[in-house]
Amino acid sequence: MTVSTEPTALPAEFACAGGRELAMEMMRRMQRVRLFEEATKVLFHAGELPAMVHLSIGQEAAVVGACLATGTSDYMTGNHRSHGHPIAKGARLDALMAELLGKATGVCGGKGGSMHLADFSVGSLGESGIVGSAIPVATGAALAAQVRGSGQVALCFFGDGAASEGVLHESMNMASIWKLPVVYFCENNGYAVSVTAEESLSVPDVSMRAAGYSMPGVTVDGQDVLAVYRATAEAVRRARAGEGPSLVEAKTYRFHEHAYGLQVPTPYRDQSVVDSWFATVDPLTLFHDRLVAWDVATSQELDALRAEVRSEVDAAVEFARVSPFPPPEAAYTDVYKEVTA
Amino acid sequence: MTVSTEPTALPAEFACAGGRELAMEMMRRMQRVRLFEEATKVLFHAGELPAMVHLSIGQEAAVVGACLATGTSDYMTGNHRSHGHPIAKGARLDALMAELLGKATGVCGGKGGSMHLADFSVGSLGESGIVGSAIPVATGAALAAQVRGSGQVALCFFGDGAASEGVLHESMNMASIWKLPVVYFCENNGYAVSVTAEESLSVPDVSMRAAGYSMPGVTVDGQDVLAVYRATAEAVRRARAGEGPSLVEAKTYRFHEHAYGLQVPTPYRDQSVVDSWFATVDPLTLFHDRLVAWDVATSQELDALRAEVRSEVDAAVEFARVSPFPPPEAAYTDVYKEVTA
Amino acid sequence: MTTATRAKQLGFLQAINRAQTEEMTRDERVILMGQDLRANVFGAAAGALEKFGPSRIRDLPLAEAGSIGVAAGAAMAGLRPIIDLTVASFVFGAMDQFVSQLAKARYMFGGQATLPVVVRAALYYHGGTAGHHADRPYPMFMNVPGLKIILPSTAPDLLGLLKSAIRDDNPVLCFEDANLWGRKGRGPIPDADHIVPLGQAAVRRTGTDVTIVGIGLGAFLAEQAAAELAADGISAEVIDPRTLVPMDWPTIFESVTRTGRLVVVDPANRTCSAASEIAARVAEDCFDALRGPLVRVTTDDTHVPFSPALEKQIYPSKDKVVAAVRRTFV
Amino acid sequence: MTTATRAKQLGFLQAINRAQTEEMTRDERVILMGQDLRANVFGAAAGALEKFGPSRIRDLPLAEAGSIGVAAGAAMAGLRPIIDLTVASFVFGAMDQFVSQLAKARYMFGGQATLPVVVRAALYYHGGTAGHHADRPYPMFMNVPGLKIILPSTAPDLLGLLKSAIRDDNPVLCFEDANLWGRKGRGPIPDADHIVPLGQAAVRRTGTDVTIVGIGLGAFLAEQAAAELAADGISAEVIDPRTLVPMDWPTIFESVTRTGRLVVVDPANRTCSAASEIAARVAEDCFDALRGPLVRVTTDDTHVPFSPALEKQIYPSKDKVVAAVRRTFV
Ligand SMILES: Cc1ncc(C[n+]2csc(CCOP(=O)(O)OP(=O)(O)O)c2C)c(N)n1
Ligand SMILES: Cc1ncc(C[n+]2csc(CCOP(=O)(O)OP(=O)(O)O)c2C)c(N)n1
Ligand SMILES: [Mg+2]
Ligand SMILES: [Mg+2]
Repeated sequence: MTVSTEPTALPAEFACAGGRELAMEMMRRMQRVRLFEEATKVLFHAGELPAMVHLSIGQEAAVVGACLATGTSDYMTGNHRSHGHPIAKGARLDALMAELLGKATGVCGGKGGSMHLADFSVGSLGESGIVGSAIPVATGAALAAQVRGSGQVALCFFGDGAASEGVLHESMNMASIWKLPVVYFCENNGYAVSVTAEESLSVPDVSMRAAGYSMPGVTVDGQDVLAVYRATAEAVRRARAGEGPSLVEAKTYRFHEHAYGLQVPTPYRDQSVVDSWFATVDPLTLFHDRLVAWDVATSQELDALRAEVRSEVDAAVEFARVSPFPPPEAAYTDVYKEVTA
Repeated sequence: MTVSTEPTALPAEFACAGGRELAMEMMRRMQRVRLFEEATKVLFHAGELPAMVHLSIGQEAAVVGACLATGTSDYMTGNHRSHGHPIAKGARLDALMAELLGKATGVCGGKGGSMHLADFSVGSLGESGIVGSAIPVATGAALAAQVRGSGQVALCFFGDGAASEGVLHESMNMASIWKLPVVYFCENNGYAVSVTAEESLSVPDVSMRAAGYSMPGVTVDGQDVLAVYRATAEAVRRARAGEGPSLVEAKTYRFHEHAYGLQVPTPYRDQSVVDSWFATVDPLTLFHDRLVAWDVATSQELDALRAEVRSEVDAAVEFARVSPFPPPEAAYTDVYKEVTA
Repeated sequence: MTTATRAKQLGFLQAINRAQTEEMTRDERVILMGQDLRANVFGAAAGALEKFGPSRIRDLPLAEAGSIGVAAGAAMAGLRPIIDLTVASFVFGAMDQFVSQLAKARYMFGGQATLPVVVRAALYYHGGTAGHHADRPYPMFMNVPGLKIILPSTAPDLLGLLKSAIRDDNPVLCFEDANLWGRKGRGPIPDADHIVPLGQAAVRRTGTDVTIVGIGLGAFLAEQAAAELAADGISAEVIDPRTLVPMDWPTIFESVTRTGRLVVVDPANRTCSAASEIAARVAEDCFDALRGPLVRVTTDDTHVPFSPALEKQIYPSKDKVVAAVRRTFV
Repeated sequence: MTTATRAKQLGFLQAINRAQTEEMTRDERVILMGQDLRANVFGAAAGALEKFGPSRIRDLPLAEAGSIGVAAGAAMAGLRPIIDLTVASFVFGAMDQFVSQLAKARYMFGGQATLPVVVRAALYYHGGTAGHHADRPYPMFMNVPGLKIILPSTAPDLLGLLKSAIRDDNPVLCFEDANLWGRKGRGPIPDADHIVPLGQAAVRRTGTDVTIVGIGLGAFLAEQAAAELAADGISAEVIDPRTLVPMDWPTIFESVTRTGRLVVVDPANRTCSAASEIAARVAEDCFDALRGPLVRVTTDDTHVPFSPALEKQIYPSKDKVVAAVRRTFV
C-alpha cells in the first residue's frame, strides 16, 4: 500500500512554529533541483557538458522530502542520478554546476563529474556511478555515528534497479543486527534504464523486503513531498532513538530518458504516458497547489521563490562557465592522502 | 514456526507402494553420511587426512531428506560442509573417500578435497569452500533446465552463515522473476563457526526472507527426515510445475566443532548442551525409533542395514588407502579444457 | 571516407551482433543475457529478441555476481551463455564468481565441469565517464588461471574472435575497447563464418628496428606511431596480440629477437599491467637479443578524472609511443 | 631452538595482536571487525573484546562486500577501521568495494574523503586447503591506484608495518603469508612502539653478483638460496620489499645496478604477478646495468590442487630460486 497525505486540512508539520519555513524550504529545494537540471539540459544542447547527465526531474519530492527529514550534520549517500541528492541536502549550487563542467572550482575539483557529486560540508558523502555500491558506505557512516555516539543518522538513496544488488541485502542485515542509525531510501521510479521494476523486482514493493531484516518498511507516494518527509522523519526518529534501521520506498516517476539525450533504439515506454505525468504527477505543481490551498503561501510568493532560485541557478551556471579548468597536475593528486596522522 | 511431522500414525509417504523402500533408503543414506564421517574422524586422528574436515554429523536428516526429494538427474550444489550432500544425492563412497585422501581415484582426481566434492554423475555440481559462492551456480543450473525444458530441478544447499551473503539475495530474486525450478535449502545449524544465527541473521527464521521474493518459505524440524522430505518434495513439485523457486529452512544441529579437531580459543557454546544433543536430537536415533514404532522395520533390520553401510564405508576407506596418488603432471591439467566443440 | 565505402565497413557493434546471431543460429545452447538487451540500449542486440525469443535473450537485473554465477551454473548444466556486462567497470562486483566459480570449477572438480561462458565488457575510457565507468581491468583476470581473454582492435577480428570464444569450451572474457566503436575500429566486412582462432597475434606492420606490441586502442596508436617513425627512418614492427590469454608468445619472441627492442602499448593501469607481463616475459626469454630498455606505454597509475582538462593526458597516445620507441634507442 | 629462546621470539599472530592492541589503545577511533573475533578463532584477537568492548570489536556476518563498504563509510565518517578478512581468498567477493569505494572515493570526491582503513588477509597456501582458500591475490590490487599494500616476511616487520598501516590515512591492505606463522616468521621481540615505515625495503643479505627480491615466504626462500649459492661462490643480495605499494624502487634499482642480475621470488600466480612488475620496471629503468635475463620464480599458472602429491611443486622453492639464479648467469 502506498501512503499519501490527505490534501484536506493543513498538516500538523506546517501548522506548528517553523512550519511555514519548512514548507517553503521544501519548495525551495525542489525548485533548486528542477531548475538546476533544466539548466543542465540547456548546457547539454549547447554542447557544453562533457558527458551525459541523469536527471531527477519528476523525483524532486522524494529526494527533498527525505533529505529535509535529516540535518546537514547527518550523512547521505546517493547514486548516478546524482544532482538532486546533494542539492536537497543543502549543497551550494555553484560548486555543483562547476563540477558538471569539470572545473577546478567544482565540488570535487572536477574529478567526479555529474554522476559522482559529493559535498562533505553538508554530509553528502558521495554518489556512486557503480549502482548499489554506495549502500554499504552509508551503512558504515551510520556505524561511525553509533560508535562515536554522535546522534547522527545516515540516509542511503538507491533505485529500484539497485534493489537487486547483493550489497543491499548485506547492508540491511548488518544494519539490523547492529541497530545502526540508517535509513534505506528507495527511489522507485519504475525503471532501471529500460527494465521495469515489475520485471526486475520479484515483489510489488521494495518495502516488502524490510520484514526479512526485522525492520519497518513503508511505501509512500513519492510525488507527495510531505508524505515522504513524514515517513523519513519517523525512520530518522527511530534511528536516533537507537531503534535501528528502516526502509522507506517512494514510488515516483522519471520524467526524462535514463540519461538526458540518450537514444534507446527500441522504445520501452509510451511517450504519451510520460507526457501525461508532467500534467498529473509533477511534484512541484502538486505541492504548489496544496500550499496555496492550505494558505501557506500565495501563488505570488511561490513565483517569487521560483525567481529567486532561478537567479541562484543562473549565477551557478555563470560561475561554472567562468571558472578555470584544473591544471593538468590535478589528475595526479588525491590518489593518496600525502600527509598522514 | 518450525514444522515437524506427527510421530503417531504411519505417514502416507511410507504407507504407499514403495514407501518402505523410501524409508529404508532414508535411513541408509543417513547412515552413509554418519559412518563415512565417523571414518574420517578415525583417519584424522591417525594423521591420514591431508586437511581438516567439516562434518555433517547431526545434520543428516536435513541433508538426506532434501536430497531424496530429488532424483539423480536433478542438480545440487553445496558448501564447505561437503560430504553429506553428494552422499545423500547418491554418490559412491569410495571415490569420495579417495578424494579426501587426495588420491587419483578421488571423485575430483584429488584436486578438490574434502571441502569441494562433486559428483556430476549423480547431479552433484560441486561444493564451494567460498561460503555462499555456489548459490548462483545452482540458480544457473535451474536456468539451464528451464531453457532446455528438461524438467530438472536444482537443489541449493547453504548455511545460516551463508544467508548473509549478497549472492543469496541476487539469486533468489533472479529465480523468482524467471520462475526457475530451484529449491533454496538452508541448513540452519545455529552457527557460522562461532557466531550464532541469532547474532548474524536479523530474523528468527531464514525462511522469513522468502516473502521478499514472492516465494514460499517454510521452516522445518531438521532432525526429522520426513518433515524435511515433505517440505522439499512440495518445493520440488512446485519447481517442476513451473511455479518457481521456494525456500526451505531446516533447523538443525552441528554436533561437532566447525571443523573436526579445530581448537577455538574462547568457547562459544557449552559442551554439556552439545552432549545433550547426541541424546535428544540425533536424527538417526529419532528415525530409528519411529521406524520401529511404525512397524516399518525391526531393530534387527536396521542393525543389518547399518552393518551393510559400515562394510561399504570400510571398503571405501580401504579403496582410498590403496589408491595411488595422482602423478605430478595432474596439477597442470583441467585448468582449461583442451579439445573444444 | 564516403558514406558508401563506410557502409561496406564492419563496425564494432555490428561485429558483435553478427557473431552472436551467427552462433546462436548455429547452436541453440547459446543464450544471451545482459542489461537492457531487449531495448538494445548498447546497440549490439538489434533483432535478437525477435529472432531467438525471450527464453534465450534475457534482460538481467542489476546483480553482477549473481549473473556470472548463473552463467557458470547454466554452462555446467549444458548451456553456452554469453553475458553482456556492458561496461568493464561492472566486473568487480562479480569477481568472486569469476575467480571461484568460472575459473576454478573445472579444475577443482577434476575436469567434471565444462564452462563454455563468454563474458563481454566494454572498456569505456577516454570519454568523460570518470572513475566509475572507465576501468580497464583485464590484467587482474590475466592473474587468474582458467580464464581466456580476448581484446580485439578491429571489428573483423572482434567478429572472428568472438565466434571462436562462443565455440570454445572454456570461459572467455571479451574486452571491447569502446574507443574503437567508431571509425578507428572499422574494417572490411568478412565472408560468412569468419573465424579468428584464439591465441594468434596479428602482425599489423612488419619492421626491423623495434617491436611495438599494442593492445586494443594501443594497436591503433602503435600503427600511427610506426607511420610517424618510418618518416624518421625507424622501421617498427607492430604486433596486436588480440588474445591476451593464451598469449601468442612465439610471434612476439620471434619479432623481438629480430628487432632487439620492445615497446608495449597497453591502456591498462601501469602497475601489474599486461604490458608488465609482456616486458617481464621478454626480459626473461629474449634477453640476449635485447639492445635497449623495454618500455611500457600505459595509463598512468591514477584514477580516471572527469574533467576534459585532465583526462586525456593519463592514457597512451601516439606521441607517447613515439617517445617510448626513441627511449629504446638511447 | 630451545623453548626458552623461542619464547623470547615474536610470532606472526602475536605481532598482529600487539599492533592492534597498541594502536587501539593509542587511538580510540580504531575499531576492529572480522569473523569470529570474539571466539578468537584465528588466534590474533586474544583479549581484544575484554579490553576494547563490543562497540569497537565486532564479529562480522559473512558479507565481504558489505564489510569492506562499511569500513569505507565508517572511515569517511571518522573511524579508523581494521577489517580482518581472515583468508585472502575471501577478498574477491568484496572487489567492487575495494576498487570503487576504498581506492577511488578520495580521488573522485576531489580529496574530500579520507579512508584510513586497514584490511588484513592471510595467504593460506601450501597447506592442503585446495583451490578455494589458497589464493595470493595481491597483484590484482597492485593494479588499482589508491591502495597501499604491505606483505611482511617477519613478525617484527609485521608489527611495525601494521602499526604504520593503522596510522596511515590511506587504505592499506595487509597480506600475511600464513607459511610464516610458525618458526619461519619469528623474530626478536622489538621494543615498545616499534614502527616500520611503509615503502622501505629491507636488505636481508648483501651481495655482489645477483639481486634476489623475495616477497613473503619468497624472502625466506631467497635467504636459503643465497646461503646455498654462497657455498658455490655466488654472492647474492636479498631484498625483501615488505611494502608492495609504494614499492621501494631506489633500493631495488641500486642493487640491480651493482649486481647486474635479478631474480624475483613471488608466491603469486605467474602472469601479471608482482614479480612481473618488478622485472618489467627493472628492464625499463636499469637496462644498461643488466648482464643476464631477469628470472621470475612464482607459483605456476594453475589452481591450487588439494592432493599433497600435487600441491608443493607449484610454488617457489629454494631449489627453484637457486636454479633461477644460475639461469641469470647463462
Ligand atoms: C553495477 C552497475 N551495473 C550497471 C550499471 C549501468 N546502469 C547505470 S544506471 C542503471 C539503472 C539503475 O536503475 P535504478 O537503480 O532504478 O536507478 P535509476 O536510474 O532509475 O534512478 C544501470 C543498469 C551501473 N552503473 N552499475
Ligand atoms: C566467503 C567466505 N567467508 C568466510 C569463510 C570462512 N568460513 C568458512 S565456513 C564459515 C561459516 C559458515 O557458516 P554456515 O554458512 O552457517 O555453514 P556451517 O559451517 O554452519 O555449515 C566461515 C565463516 C569462507 N569459507 N568463505
Ligand atoms: Mg529506477
Ligand atoms: Mg551454520
